[in-house]
Amino acid sequence: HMADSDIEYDEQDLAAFKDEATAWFGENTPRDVDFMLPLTFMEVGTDQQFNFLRDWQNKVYEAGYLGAHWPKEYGGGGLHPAFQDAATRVMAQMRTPIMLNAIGLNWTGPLLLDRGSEEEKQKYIKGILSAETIWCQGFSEPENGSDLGNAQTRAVKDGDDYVINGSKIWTTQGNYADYMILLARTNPDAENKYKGLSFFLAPMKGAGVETVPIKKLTGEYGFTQTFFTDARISADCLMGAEGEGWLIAMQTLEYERGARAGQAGGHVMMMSDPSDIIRLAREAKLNGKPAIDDPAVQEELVALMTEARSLGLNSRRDKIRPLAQDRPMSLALGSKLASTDFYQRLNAFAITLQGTRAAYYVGDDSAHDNGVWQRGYLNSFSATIGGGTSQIQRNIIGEHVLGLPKS
Amino acid sequence: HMADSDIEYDEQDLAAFKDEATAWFGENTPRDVDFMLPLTFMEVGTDQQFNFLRDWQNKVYEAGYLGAHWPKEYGGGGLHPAFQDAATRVMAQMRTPIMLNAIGLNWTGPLLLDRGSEEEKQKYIKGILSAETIWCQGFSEPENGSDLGNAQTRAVKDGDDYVINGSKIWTTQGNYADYMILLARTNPDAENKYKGLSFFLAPMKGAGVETVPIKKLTGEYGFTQTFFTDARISADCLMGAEGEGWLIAMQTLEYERGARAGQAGGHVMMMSDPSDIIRLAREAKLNGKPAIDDPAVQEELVALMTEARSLGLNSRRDKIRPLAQDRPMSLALGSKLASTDFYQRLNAFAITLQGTRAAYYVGDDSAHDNGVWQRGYLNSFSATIGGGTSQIQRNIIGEHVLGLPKS
Amino acid sequence: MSAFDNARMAPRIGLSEEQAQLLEVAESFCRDKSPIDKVRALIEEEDGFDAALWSDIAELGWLGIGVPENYGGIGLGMAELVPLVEHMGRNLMNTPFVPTVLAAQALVRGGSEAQKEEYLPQVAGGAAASLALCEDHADWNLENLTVSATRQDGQLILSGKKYLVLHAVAAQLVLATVALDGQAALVIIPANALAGRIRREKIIDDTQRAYALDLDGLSVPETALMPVELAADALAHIEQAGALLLAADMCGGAYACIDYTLDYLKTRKQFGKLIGSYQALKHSIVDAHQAYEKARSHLYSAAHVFGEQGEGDMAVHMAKAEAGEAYSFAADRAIQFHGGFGFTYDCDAQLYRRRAIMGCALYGDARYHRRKIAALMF
Amino acid sequence: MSAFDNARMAPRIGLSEEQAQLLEVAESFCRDKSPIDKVRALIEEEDGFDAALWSDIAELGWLGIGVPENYGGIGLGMAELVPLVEHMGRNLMNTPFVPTVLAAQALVRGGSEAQKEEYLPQVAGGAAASLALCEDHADWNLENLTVSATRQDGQLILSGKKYLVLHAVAAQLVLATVALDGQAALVIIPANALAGRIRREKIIDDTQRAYALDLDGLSVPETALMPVELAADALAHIEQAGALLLAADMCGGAYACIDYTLDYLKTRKQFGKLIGSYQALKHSIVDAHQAYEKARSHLYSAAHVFGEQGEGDMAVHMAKAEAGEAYSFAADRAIQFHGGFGFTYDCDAQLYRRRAIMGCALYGDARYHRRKIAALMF
Repeated sequence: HMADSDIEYDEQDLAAFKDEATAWFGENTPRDVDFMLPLTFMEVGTDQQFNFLRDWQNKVYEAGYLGAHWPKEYGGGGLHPAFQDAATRVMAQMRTPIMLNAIGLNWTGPLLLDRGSEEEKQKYIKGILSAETIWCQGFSEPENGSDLGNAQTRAVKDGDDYVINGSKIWTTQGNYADYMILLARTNPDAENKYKGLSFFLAPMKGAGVETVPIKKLTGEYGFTQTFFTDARISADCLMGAEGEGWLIAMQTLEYERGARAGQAGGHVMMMSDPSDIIRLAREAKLNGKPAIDDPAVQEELVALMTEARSLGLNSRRDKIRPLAQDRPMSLALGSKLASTDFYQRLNAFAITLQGTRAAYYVGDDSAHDNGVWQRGYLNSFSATIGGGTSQIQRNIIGEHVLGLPKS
Repeated sequence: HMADSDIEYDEQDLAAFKDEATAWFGENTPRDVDFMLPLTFMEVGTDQQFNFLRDWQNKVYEAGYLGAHWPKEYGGGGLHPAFQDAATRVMAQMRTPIMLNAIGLNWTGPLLLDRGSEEEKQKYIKGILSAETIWCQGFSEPENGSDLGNAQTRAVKDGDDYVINGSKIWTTQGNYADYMILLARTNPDAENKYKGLSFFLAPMKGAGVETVPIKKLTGEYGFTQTFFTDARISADCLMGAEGEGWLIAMQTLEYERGARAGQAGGHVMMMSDPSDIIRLAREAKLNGKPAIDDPAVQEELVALMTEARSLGLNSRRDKIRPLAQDRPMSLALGSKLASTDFYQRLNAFAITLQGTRAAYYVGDDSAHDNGVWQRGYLNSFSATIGGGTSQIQRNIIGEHVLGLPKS
Repeated sequence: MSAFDNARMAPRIGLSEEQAQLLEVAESFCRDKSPIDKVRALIEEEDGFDAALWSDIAELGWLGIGVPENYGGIGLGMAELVPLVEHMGRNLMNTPFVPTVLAAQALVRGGSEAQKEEYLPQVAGGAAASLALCEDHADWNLENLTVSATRQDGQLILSGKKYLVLHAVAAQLVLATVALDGQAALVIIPANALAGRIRREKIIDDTQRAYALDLDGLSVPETALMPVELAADALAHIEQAGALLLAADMCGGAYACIDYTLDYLKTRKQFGKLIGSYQALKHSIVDAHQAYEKARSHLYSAAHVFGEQGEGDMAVHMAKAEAGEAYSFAADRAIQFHGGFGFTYDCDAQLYRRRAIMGCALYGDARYHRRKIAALMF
Repeated sequence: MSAFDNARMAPRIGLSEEQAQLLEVAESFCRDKSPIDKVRALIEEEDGFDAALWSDIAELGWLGIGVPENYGGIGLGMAELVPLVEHMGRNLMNTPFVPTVLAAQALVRGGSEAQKEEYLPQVAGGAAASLALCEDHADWNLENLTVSATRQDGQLILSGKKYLVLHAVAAQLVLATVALDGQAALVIIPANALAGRIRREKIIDDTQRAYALDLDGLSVPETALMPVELAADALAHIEQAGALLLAADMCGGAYACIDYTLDYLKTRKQFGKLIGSYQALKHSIVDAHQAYEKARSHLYSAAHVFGEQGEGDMAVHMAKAEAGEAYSFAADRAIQFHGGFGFTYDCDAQLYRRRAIMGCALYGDARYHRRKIAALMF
């Protein structure tokens, strides 16, 4: 469906493209913004942040550095994936602001391109890239945090509509979203809980849809709970056939886990660069000396840098067949656990380098780096809990990679 | 049954007794033995070790420092428990050789005194104290390491005898023992697996009983597997009634876990004194300097000393009601997990202080402390695996102390 | 050698009758007076504590526990304060209690006769007080001072800023550490002198209140200076006393947050099973519980031998290190094990976790105290 | 700065065609030639290895991989040795391979033209060799030398003892480090000169063989001295090469012992359930597996950039540190998770655990290598 990654492309074109991108971002990346920019798409808590990022994504798209490898006919750039990869790498290296429309760019978009109807592609792809239409995700429910297959939100066929009732939680940007990819139960009597589920591209602005912002443990916002009360959506919103919901949802999660390619590119999370903690260790004082002079601190810093390097090495090794075949899927399925636990450990350790100033939080003049470490630590739980907790990840690896019996 | 610990005793008598004990052990503790003495009763691997320890226990008993609080009529000293405690503390402080007949002194003895018949007490108690009759334990079976209740060894009533068939494993001193406390199945059709079990005081020297020494991961011996092939034992060997086996076995384990008092005293294991590792850290060199000069080593050493102190403090706190009532049994049931994991960690860390000499093992001139740390580390698994693995211990604490549902 | 002795010496623990009584009283008092909804309501309040509760505490005489009888106190010691603060920690109770009793300790050990006669009865009677120790360098060493005082015709002119002064706005007097002629000293600053010099700080623990004090150019009479020859001993005492009470608060918090998590593990179902039946959660909460029990043993041992040469310091260092790690681990897992709910502000797990971070930041964290132990041992 | 750059620089990893081919060959060769019953049988043998297997290895040309073509080798590098040693580690295979190829590396980097021409073809052709580096001080720093050599009319008279010389009895030449005129130097000692000077050591790893050499009064011709001006570079190279190969052996061992434990977790039942279904075991073996994957990525990254200034050293330090910790953790849990059987000598878990301890003791453990990284980074 998209520029075949096996076809040839001109290395010189790619180099030129990369130089242009570097120049463009050098020129256009917003400098000294006077409010805290979200580090991830799950931290968009104010209109100011939302509007800023929406404009930024649109600008990047217009410049041709987002969806550069998506088909031209739907609004993409029609280039070889290597070009988007190059642009994405430039953004990461220059630490430019994140792309706002994460669910659209990384989940809905590739899903539609892989298995959407022609109409669906025509209707949605461009808006996803331009951030004109914001997408959110409706899988988890309050009572079934980890047990997606048990979703209870009902969708009842009624003439040309489905009537939706129920509640979804952890909807990122739910209060801004135009559409939700919704996992709902169309047949409560199906032979098993999975076969009763269907997948919808559901409008959020209609009647009977209410979103309530959730206050995060950081004290900030970024998620909503979404309530459906007799919300009517057109039957056209059904993706695939009734009963295919679980199948489609699982494919969607593969995009999230990076087990499937096709994402629009650009980074939607800005992991704090591991070298930031070394800078902190040089600035922060422990017992009157720079923390980095402490051998025990050095040992943990080295362990962290080693860990950080292994994350990158694992994903590169995964592409070297002879080094990745002993246990297929091991490196791919292990990456979420490794990276999210690492990020939590990194931030927790950073706090212990700050002496009495560990007590400060975002917004205090005395806080190191304006409290980004304290806040980053608390936010790190979104990754160790969301998208399958670290405990669930260990089950997945134990059962699907190591072949152990189910718990 | 024994000197009531609530009755009064003369503090001066106690002080005098303690002085005498200190003097006696000062005089009689064997010095510079020219072979390696077992540090625990599970490490008696040679006749030389066995005979030495049997004589030593007998000598301590004759001197009145073992079973000092057990009833006079059965061979004990008839004193208040405080006296035996004092003697035991002296032995520990002076690090005298261990008491050999551990199963007899700590399991069978108290069990018989608590619920044995008059005949049984008359017949067995004195021999336990004098080490004349050695006892071993027959609970675990090869196929049911952690699942004692599932014991399959059969005991079939036949006239005035029971006929035993089956196999027991982890029999300490099995090749030396005169008697085994044996958990066997008398009724395979009982309403549940527990009710089918009975408890026997079974002679080991009869026909049909064969013991095969087990080579431990240390390369040494100390346990046997015991095979019963149509072994006939008199029906008098049955303790309590048929079907009470599980009940009696559980009570027996309470003596082991220290949840019940009444043990004969004296130490049956010699934990390496935590301060030994500090001596090692002073002697061993890391990168040309004493290991103890390394701040990271210091930090771990301090953590270990802190842990060591907490073990002692926990058991003392357990006796201070207001400080031990939030979660009854917590400190008692938690002590095995805490102490065995600590001991493993201590030995493992000690190995890392030795530079290239970590590579040596018992018997090499270049080994630190003749390899006691390497050997101690390997042996430490007997405690984290035996008597309920650390994983089982966590279940016990989680379910019985914290009230969590069964796994 | 010393290490050798320390290891051989059986560590001591005990509980005085007064401790036992206070433990019982504190348990019910703190539970009744500080239910979680009240804790959350106080988060929204500017001062963050309940004045009525404060006078209850004063009436119970708890503020005089560490104050000698001849200065209007009850004449007990730090050991008796531990059970109180432990239960305040269990219930996330927040009042100026800890800074006030620590200020009292500073006066007892470092004040002149006149100062003790003037201030101790006030404090024992219910006047809140606080200590201004922390500085921009973030160092836990109380003798590392950049804030200074200079004599000027009968006055002391101060310069510099102090940070993390707990409940400074509620305090009727603040004792600040300053460098005077290159020596550590303590000066007593009355509330009125601080008008316009106090800034509320944004701290990680929403249940507590801390303030920055701008002392630049502030002048106090020389009579406000506490005897310089007593300062070193007073500071050493404050460091130990502060660490002990923070350890008590954190031990209490560790217990409460394990308890809070257990409730969830026993009622929340996933995949049709109570999540507490999964060993991944069960075994790790057991580890948290074991660490808590360990920390609590060290806490009451430290209370028991507090003030003893060598042994006392060692015990306090261990208690603070263990309590900080036990609380941090328990609260970290508490957030994780509450799953999605744990990521919300509505879940109490984050309140405990934030308080644990605060507790480690005050009077030294585990690494700091282990270094102190190493210095004593090796 | 350097840390900053190192963190920013995307770490590199790659696999040459030769590596890929050798990986494939080694996998089946080592599996076929070193089944566990053979490993256990060799434990009982005095020399601990199979001479026939040794000549097979020689015939495969593996001993010449790191030797330049003009000296009878194949002219590849350390990177190509890694897959071989990794699979030897997976199968607990024990031969003089590692000491021999490391001795060859020492000759390549530190030998005179004449010495290279004399010895390298022998080694490449199947002559076992070894290095005598360790001394009583147990230090990993190869330049810390108490064993010394003094010149005496055309001869070098040695004094002192060397330890942990792998397969010394099988070696036809031993390269020993000595202090000469206060400088580190290497001398080549032929097997015959060592008669009566070799004592087999009791080491923790029963699958390997190490010996102590008494060099007191041993005299060798000055021609046995390797050029002193090359010694420092050669030693630095040996330290890196040794750490890399030990990391490979330990990575392989970690994989094998996880695999061995998985078999047990999938077949052993307790309380009516396969024990692998209990999260306490499942999650902790997953952690061991994750640590192994991490270590393996570092291993092949280190092989890929071996010898590069800065980056190369850093990668080797990381690989050795991670492999040592991964192997130690996996084997420790392997014993524990095998329960009662794990406590017997019959269970292979202890073989892996002992080899892990040995592997950490040679060429530096995790703490040592992290210190080296810190020195490079900070």
